[in-house]
Amino acid sequence: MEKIGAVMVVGAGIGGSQAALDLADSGYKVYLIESTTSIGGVMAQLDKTFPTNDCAMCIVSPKLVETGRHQNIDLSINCEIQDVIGEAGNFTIKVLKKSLYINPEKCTGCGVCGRECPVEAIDVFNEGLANYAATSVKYPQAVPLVFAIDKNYCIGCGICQGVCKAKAIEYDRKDEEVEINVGAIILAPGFDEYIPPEGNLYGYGKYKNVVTSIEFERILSASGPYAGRVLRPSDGDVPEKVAFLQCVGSRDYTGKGKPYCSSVCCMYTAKEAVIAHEHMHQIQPTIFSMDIRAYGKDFDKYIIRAQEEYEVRYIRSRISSITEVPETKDLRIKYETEDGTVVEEDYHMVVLAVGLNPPNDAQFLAEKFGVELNEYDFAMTDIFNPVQTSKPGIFACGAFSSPKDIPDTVTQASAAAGCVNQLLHEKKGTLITEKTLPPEIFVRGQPPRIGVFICYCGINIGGFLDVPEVTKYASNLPNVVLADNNLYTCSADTQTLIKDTIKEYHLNRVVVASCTPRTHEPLFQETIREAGLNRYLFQMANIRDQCSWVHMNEWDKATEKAKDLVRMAVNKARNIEAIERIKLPVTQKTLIVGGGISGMVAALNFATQGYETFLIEKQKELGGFARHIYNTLEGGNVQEFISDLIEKINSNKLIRVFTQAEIEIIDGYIGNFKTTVIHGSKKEKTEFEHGVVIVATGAKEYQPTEYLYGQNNKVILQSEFEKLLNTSNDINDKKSVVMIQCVGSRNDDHPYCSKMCCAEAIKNALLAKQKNPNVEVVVLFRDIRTYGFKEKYYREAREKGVIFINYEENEPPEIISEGSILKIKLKTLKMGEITIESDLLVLSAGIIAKREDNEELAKMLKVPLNDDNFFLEAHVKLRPVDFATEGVFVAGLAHCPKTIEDSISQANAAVARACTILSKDEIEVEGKIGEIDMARCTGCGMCIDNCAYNAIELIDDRRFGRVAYINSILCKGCGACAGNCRCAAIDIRGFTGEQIFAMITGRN
Amino acid sequence: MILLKDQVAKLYNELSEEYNFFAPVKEKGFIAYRKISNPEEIELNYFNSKIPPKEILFPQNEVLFEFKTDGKNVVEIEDRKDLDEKNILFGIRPCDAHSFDLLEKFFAFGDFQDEIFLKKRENSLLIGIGCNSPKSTCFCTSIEGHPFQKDDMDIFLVDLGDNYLVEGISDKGNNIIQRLSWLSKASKADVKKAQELEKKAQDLITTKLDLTNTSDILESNFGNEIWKEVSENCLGCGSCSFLCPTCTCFDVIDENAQYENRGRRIRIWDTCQFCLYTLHTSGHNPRNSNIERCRNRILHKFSYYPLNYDLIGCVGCGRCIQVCPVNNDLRTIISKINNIKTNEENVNV
Amino acid sequence: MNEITSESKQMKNTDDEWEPKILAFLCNWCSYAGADLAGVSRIQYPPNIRVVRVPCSGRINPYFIVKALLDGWDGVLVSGCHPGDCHYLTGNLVARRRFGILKDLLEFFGIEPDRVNFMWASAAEGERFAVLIRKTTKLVKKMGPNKKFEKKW
Amino acid sequence: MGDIESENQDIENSIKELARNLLRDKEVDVIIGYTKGTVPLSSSPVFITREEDTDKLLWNNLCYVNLANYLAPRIPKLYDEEGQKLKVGIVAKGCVGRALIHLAVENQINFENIKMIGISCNGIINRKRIEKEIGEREILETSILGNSIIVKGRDFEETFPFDEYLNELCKVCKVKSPPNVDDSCVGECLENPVIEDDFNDISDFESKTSEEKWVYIKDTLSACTRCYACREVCPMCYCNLCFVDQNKPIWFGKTTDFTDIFAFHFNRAMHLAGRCVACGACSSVCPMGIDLNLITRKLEKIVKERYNFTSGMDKETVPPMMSFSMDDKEEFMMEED
Repeated sequence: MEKIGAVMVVGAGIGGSQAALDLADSGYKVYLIESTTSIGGVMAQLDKTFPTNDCAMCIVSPKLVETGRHQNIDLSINCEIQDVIGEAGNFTIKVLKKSLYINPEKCTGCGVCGRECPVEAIDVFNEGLANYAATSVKYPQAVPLVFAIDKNYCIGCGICQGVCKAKAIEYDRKDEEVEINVGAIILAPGFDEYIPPEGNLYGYGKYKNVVTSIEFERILSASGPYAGRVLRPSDGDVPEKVAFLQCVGSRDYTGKGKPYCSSVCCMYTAKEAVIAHEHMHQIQPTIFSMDIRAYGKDFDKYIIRAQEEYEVRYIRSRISSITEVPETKDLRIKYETEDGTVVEEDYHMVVLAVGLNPPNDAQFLAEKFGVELNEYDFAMTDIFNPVQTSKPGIFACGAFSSPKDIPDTVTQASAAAGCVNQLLHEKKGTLITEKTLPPEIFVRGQPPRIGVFICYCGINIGGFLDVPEVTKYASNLPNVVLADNNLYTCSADTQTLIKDTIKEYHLNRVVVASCTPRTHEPLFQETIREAGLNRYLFQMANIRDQCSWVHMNEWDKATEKAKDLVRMAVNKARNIEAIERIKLPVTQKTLIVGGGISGMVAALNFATQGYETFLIEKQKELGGFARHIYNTLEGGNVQEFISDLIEKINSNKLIRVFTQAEIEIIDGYIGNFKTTVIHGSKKEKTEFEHGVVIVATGAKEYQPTEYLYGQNNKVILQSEFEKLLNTSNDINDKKSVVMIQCVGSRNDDHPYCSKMCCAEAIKNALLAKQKNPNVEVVVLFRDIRTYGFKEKYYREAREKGVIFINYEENEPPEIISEGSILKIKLKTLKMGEITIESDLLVLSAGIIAKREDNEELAKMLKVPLNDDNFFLEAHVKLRPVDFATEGVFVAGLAHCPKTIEDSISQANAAVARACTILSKDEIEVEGKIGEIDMARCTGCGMCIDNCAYNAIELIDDRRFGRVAYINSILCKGCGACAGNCRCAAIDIRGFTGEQIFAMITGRN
Repeated sequence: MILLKDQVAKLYNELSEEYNFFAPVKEKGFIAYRKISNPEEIELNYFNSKIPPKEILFPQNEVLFEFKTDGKNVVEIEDRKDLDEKNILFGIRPCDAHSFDLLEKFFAFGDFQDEIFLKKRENSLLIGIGCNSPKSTCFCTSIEGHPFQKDDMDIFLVDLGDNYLVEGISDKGNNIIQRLSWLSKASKADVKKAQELEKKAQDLITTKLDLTNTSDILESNFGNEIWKEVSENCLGCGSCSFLCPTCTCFDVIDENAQYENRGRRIRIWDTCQFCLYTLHTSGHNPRNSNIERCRNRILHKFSYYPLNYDLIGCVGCGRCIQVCPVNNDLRTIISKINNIKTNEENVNV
Repeated sequence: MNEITSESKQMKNTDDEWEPKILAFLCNWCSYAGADLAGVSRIQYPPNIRVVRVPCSGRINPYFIVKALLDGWDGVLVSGCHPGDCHYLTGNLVARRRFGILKDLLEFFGIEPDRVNFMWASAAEGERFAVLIRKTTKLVKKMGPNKKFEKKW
Repeated sequence: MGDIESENQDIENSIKELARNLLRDKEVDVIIGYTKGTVPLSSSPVFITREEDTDKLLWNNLCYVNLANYLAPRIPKLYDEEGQKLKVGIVAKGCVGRALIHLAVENQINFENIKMIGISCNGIINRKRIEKEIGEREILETSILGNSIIVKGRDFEETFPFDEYLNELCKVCKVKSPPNVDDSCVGECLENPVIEDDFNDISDFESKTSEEKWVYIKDTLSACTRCYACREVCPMCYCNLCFVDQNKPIWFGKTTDFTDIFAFHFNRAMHLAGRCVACGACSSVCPMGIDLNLITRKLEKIVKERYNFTSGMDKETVPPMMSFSMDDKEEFMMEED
């Protein structure tokens, strides 16, 4: 059966969007199917994201806009899957596109219909906390910005039809059924949050001041119901005492909730508590939790900051019920402290940290696509490849396969894309379309002939300011050849008009005064390009979003402001020039530094796709950290997996492996690197070129100096214990094994969680119990962090009699060696001081970065490390495997401690990201970038230090001596360099000093 | 004639109706020529002004004309209307008075007659005053001048202590004196005192520069090593030329009004000491270093001026010597130049 | 000499009706988006600002601000992403150093501190954007027209 | 401690000796120092290549030019006939050392070719102030006698107390000798200096109202003729093309209208933030006697208080405009009420 070079992505949250973008950028046609009416999913609802407190909307909206506009992405909203047939490489899917009752082709998103709609319906986006109209868009920055009528509320009054000047309202618009043919499918439907059922003991639904965390998120949001102020729903007062209850609907064996851990609640609760306090300092948050599961990169630091800087109080207790104080609507919480006393406290507001459920339509999707679900109704995935569903050719990413946070979702999305790449590589580029455009008209040096198009936007602009007056004003500005106004400048017929006008009047600059360039600039740029003008010969004046809409009652002043804005745009337009985007060839070969699991998985993926790959390993053999691991907690056979990988690597002709290898030099930049490697016992030197780099250098196990390790042979590391269990029967004559968690983790030297030690301990405890049921196993822990489905094994261990005892960081166990036994002394809160006798002490040593190696490599690649010497990605949330330096990616333990499955995901994700570069013969660089006037540059180097992208270096020029040089491939055009340059030697194309000067001045 | 010191106000009152009356005043610790509105401000007990009086007729920023636009094109050009106003430059020194001669030569040189300057010059009356105590840096006597040089003035004053001896030099000056009928007659003793003062002043000038051959030496030593030495510590600032009474270089810029449809063309002082002065659009700069720039300044004054106008382009006021931040003394430079020739002559002999 | 002092014609109203004109530099990714959101949400604010879109607050050279003052704008407002939110990672942090020095120096040179204001606003903070526009307009209005830099004409 | 007169003698002797040694030992090809000026209240920078000429070198509290300027790239003369860089010995008071170090930080010079003849500067006389106070009388001779400055003219003699008539910057100077970097300093130098400064000297001005400040600034700067002596004498103003000389666009006017004068001095101050080494040369050379020292001090204060930086103390600390921190002060950001 012939493979198809197209992919369907189901679900357009952040995961689906990422997967779609990665694939579309790599040359596949993508059908992005969304069941609601806009994309962005849950992330678009969030206020801030942990652990950086980044504004969610700020970081996600550019990505969504890109998704909505990508030439290779066919986005359909309000869809339902009807039927799926076929197999890996060739599926046919029947999709029902449900009617919006508004013609998306005609709708300009102006929003007049929504404002005029008389029926106040519920706004899903604000979680029922604000009212909205039946004709609505999901939220103000929605992509696509197309309104939809909710027929459940619509009374059919016809007002919207009357006010819509674009004639987009079509009450009788029918549903449409389409058939889509693709080679692979990615399922990213996300999750649904747990909603406490009626009659729940938290009083949710009954007490007004008990809200779920996602509702609270909207309360926090600046675009939420109270515009960012934290107020309680009952009376709009500021709640000074707010309680957050963890594990609502998670880790619940009562049958009311779910037994697994929802993985993200500990962190998002900490974040909500911090933001609440930040928004309003009088708020004092209290968090009730069992374990604090801050297992991700830099998560523990966040928890510490929450406690120390934001007065967040943590109480280790699980709350099962709440009562309301009827007079005050305050909420009474009764809890037991760790020493057993019972306390009763009143709170002004309670936030339930609700868990993540599988999506409500999981069963439906599973059935349609023929994939299996696991015991919790999440998608069942491969034990080593967490994006591979039970059906070949169908992948899952994000919370559909297990609860996870944004970076993990994004990583998995890219990983799924990476797997699709592997499956469909030979069909890459077969289904994408490329527009043929007329040659560009040469306008440099010609006097500006400016055309100004001023938009009424129905009544959105024309109703609040004097458009004809502004048009008249514009026509009298210098160099303006023509000024015209249009009902909708963005409509299809106006595009034709603009093109005709350009030809008729020989315009060489075009100004549109309408809405925001953030959404509409690309459209108009495309139009003028079709008319033969370079797309940068365009300028926009925002007289709607930043003028008519915000001065609705000030006709004269709004008109005057619009004139000024138009004049400023014309002044700039007079100074704009065509910009040619530079194209650079790409060396379609790859370098992977590190031959552990991540490196090998990435290498194989690349090689499968036909890319020549250089794999560099410092040790004599491949395998890395995982060589010491026998099985995963879930039962995966790691040793078998590795040897299988190594065999495949060795037999693949496209992979060149260098062992005992060190990098001497890496030169170059994205698409064009050149590396020299010294390798083998004879220290041979090899030089090669490549287009991308993946850093997969791994990490190492902490070598403890504490707990008598190295001094007493009864004290061993978890890895050594695993070897003992798997290769001998020594466990059979042990009576008692004690494990200590967090050795070399979560302390001052290594202030982070090593993530895998809890699982390792439980895995080994279970195996020990299995081999010798009589052995007593005691685990001394600080928090047990068996997140996600690993929670099951924690429960199993406890059921099998493994004893878990909590200790505090400042009171670690004390080890006394007495002859053949070890005595472990420990202070506990509930039992006082206890002593455990043991014949084997197992230390769960943490994972630490290879500091020297990392520092050296980081310097060569010009990429940063974090405080703990792990590699620091470009963006913690949305670019988890990228570096700010383009063409360089990271995977595996080099990034931070993680499980084998996560490493594999990251490796595939890095491949997918790399493929967006490798799939092209040449890369086109951003047009609006910096350029240096060498005659002015003095080479002081300030710009170099200010550049976040390492795009600038000092060179010795033949004529000008030592001067700065901007690598146009790496430059992103932010202008931090130009803002500081004293000599004004740097300018940013599209935002040149001259252009901005023209906007500031020239008010005549 | 004799002008009593307390009659200066009277003189001012009589002439300020008809003339813009410029006189030395004390401003921020220095002497400057300003159009005065109160004769009390006049300060005649001074060495010389910081900025030479050339700034009255050739100001640092001077609007050449204004223009109006209709928003798109220039629709009207407005010429200067104030050129017919009459000026009195009161109390200027002989060296500075001489500089107007040089400036006039420059602005009238060749086919282009700079009407703005020339008209203003024509409408200006110079009332100078002799230097009773020249500075140690003065060297006007080396340039065919002296502290009581009157030729370049219309009226010449000598400070006799209690009063001023007034002498009409030009017809223009004599006409004015005739109008001032209240001036008393000078006695023989006054004239004699003036002569004594003149002699005393001349003796105070100790700097003697021999400029007889300098022009010739300069012509034949364009590539001499001496320029490197002379410019060695020069910083390339414009102090020497901005404060020079004979420097005339200017730049022309256009400005737009902030809120109206009009603009203006302005000329502003420039100096050959700035690297930008000769910088070509191509990036090439024929005078790329201080060596060439320092040389140009000397050549212009002591070689090109004599060649073009048969006059030395320096009046010996010594301002550049006092003001140079690195004390690059013109006197030293000239003597170094004169030295080259001697050495070469020796070689030739 | 030819010095005609012209009264600024910027707003031909009498003093009590006087409305300041404020030039606002907004970074493309956060503040400009925040301003758009204020519009989409129809949050009303005074019509005194004129927006110049820049890629990042890091692009803003002090010349822009000084020139705006010299050119007679009554106030200047600069808005970027909150620290940590910068689309270009650290552009706003680079800019913040520059702005701190600029603000101090302007004040030292005798420019009223409220003429030039700096703020952070995210893409989600339409309300905050409007609130701060109201505030800056009020501050500038209180100071009266920027007359320090009227060039003699 | 002796008086200023004998201090000067000691400093001068040490300069001469160190210079002689450096030339004799061929450690340097040329010495940049000061020599006697031809007019009172001046000195003249001098280039000395022969051992026997070292006697011309002098120290006299009028050595106001920052010699580092001669190593800044704008005045690139220190090459031999073959175009090879000369090895330079430079008489370095504290601020010359600071300037050199900051130039090195900005990649403009390399200490490989430089020896600093470190001296412990005892201050530079505020010559503009004395000139102004003497007024319309001609100074013919100045000298230091004990701790006084003696100014003589044809028919007068005046005495000024040395301490009072120092440059304002010298009065508060904490870096009298050059910090030693790369072992390039001979003579007096500072090892790992730590500078504490309370900046009390400008607090009076800072406490003025905006209007008072404006009046002062306007009054002070309006005398400017834009001869750019301040810029040319400044070791940190080494741009190939100063912003006021640029076109496309012409950001700021070139006239002497106060608007344009303000633009020049304000932006120049901006450019010197975190870079100015407080040598005071700009004020010493201004032909119009404009005192820029107040601004200099404010610049020092801003970068010290905001970013804990003092320019030209070592080569390793990254200057404030070349770096940033998440925790930088931002009290000036506008917040909601």
